[in-house]
Amino acid sequence: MIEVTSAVIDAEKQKRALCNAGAGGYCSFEGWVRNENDGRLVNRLEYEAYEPLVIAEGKKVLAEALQRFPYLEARCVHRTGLLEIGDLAVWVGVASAHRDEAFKACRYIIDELKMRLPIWKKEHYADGDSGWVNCERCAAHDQR
Amino acid sequence: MIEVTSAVIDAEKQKRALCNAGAGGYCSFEGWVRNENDGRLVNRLEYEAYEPLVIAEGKKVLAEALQRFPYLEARCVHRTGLLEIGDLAVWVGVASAHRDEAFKACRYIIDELKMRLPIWKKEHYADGDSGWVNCERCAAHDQR
Amino acid sequence: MSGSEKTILVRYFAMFREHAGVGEETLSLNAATAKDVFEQTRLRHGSKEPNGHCKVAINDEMADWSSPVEDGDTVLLFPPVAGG
Amino acid sequence: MSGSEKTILVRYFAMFREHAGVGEETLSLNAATAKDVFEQTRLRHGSKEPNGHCKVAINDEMADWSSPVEDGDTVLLFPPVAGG
Repeated sequence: MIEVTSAVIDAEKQKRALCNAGAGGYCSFEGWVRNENDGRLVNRLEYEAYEPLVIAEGKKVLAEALQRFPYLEARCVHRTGLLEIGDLAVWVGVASAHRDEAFKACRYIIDELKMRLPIWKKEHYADGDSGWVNCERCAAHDQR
Repeated sequence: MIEVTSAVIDAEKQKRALCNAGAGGYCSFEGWVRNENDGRLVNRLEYEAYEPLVIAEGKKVLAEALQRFPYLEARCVHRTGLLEIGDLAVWVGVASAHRDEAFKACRYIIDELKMRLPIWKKEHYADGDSGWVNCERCAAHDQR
Repeated sequence: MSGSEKTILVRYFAMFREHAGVGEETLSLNAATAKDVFEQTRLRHGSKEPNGHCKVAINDEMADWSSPVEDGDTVLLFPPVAGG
Repeated sequence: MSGSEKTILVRYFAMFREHAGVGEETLSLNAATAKDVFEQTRLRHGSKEPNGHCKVAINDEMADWSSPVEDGDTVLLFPPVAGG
């Protein structure tokens, strides 16, 4: 399940949706808006997403992770719009029988989502400037 | 910060205690009581801990993780007593500037905690039997 | 490159939208592939972004730069992504 | 092994406590190391657990099986752990 929303992400509610009596391990990742990037002070971030392809590509990523690291449940939510320092921008949760698959699937999902989903981030700096962030990992991805 | 408690672990409250304006990545692990182990149906689990040494050894583990994978904040809570299927037995949370350290530190912490902390788990099976669980990883650990 | 003019709806996202000054526009282009569309819009808007880290979709399907475009297609131009 | 009798408070945890039938007991032992204490309590309670995956602490400090024990020490015997 992958979702795009402009509302605050309720991480606890998302986690409850992963409940599974066979699950012994749960791993989650959250991307938080931080106050600094590449040495520049950041005041807030603006996220733009193209939802139809975020959903389509996100489903592929979840399916790939399931094949590599068989998990029981996984979900992902990405927020859009204007976010402040400390806000939750992306949430990924994975529940599995044992912890190894939970960690590995969660890591795979967030790594791929960041490289493949049509989502863009504009940083608004403390000095009044702003700029779109280019994906640090795209070059590495292209070379695979 | 490491804590042992017989009360329900409030994961959201624990997470809030990790807030840090410089944190861009947060990884957490939760150990849930599952309904099966080694092919036997489990009804509930009983955890026993020797708190003074759980705290002392847990602090060492957090310090080791910090040296290997510099993070900003980390916490761990382990529950004791009788737990039902789906209950949260152990919680680990790590916040760091980037996601790589958050994932690696979180994994290091839970792996070491499971091998080194004086905590024992008694399984109560559906057939009325019960038994103490031996650490699956101890053999590997001894050989390091 | 095909010699015939095609009517293409081009949609711009993020940085590309700001460069173009519009979110989408319908263009008559002499274009055979997604790459042709990208380069002609780049000329049109004076953008210098190479296509290396950019992505393209045709009619809501992720595509390659070499994918053919047809009359009536919608081409989505994605600048480098940065989710999370 | 030292030849003198020592008074040792032995504490048992989890499976060991169930085998011993008590959580702790004060014993007069002819023991030089933590290993000696472990083996003598094992004999005493008819337990067959080898010390391989077990751990020991002396006076609330994690110790080795070869660590010396002194008169008045508290020795904590930990069966294989299984946290999480």
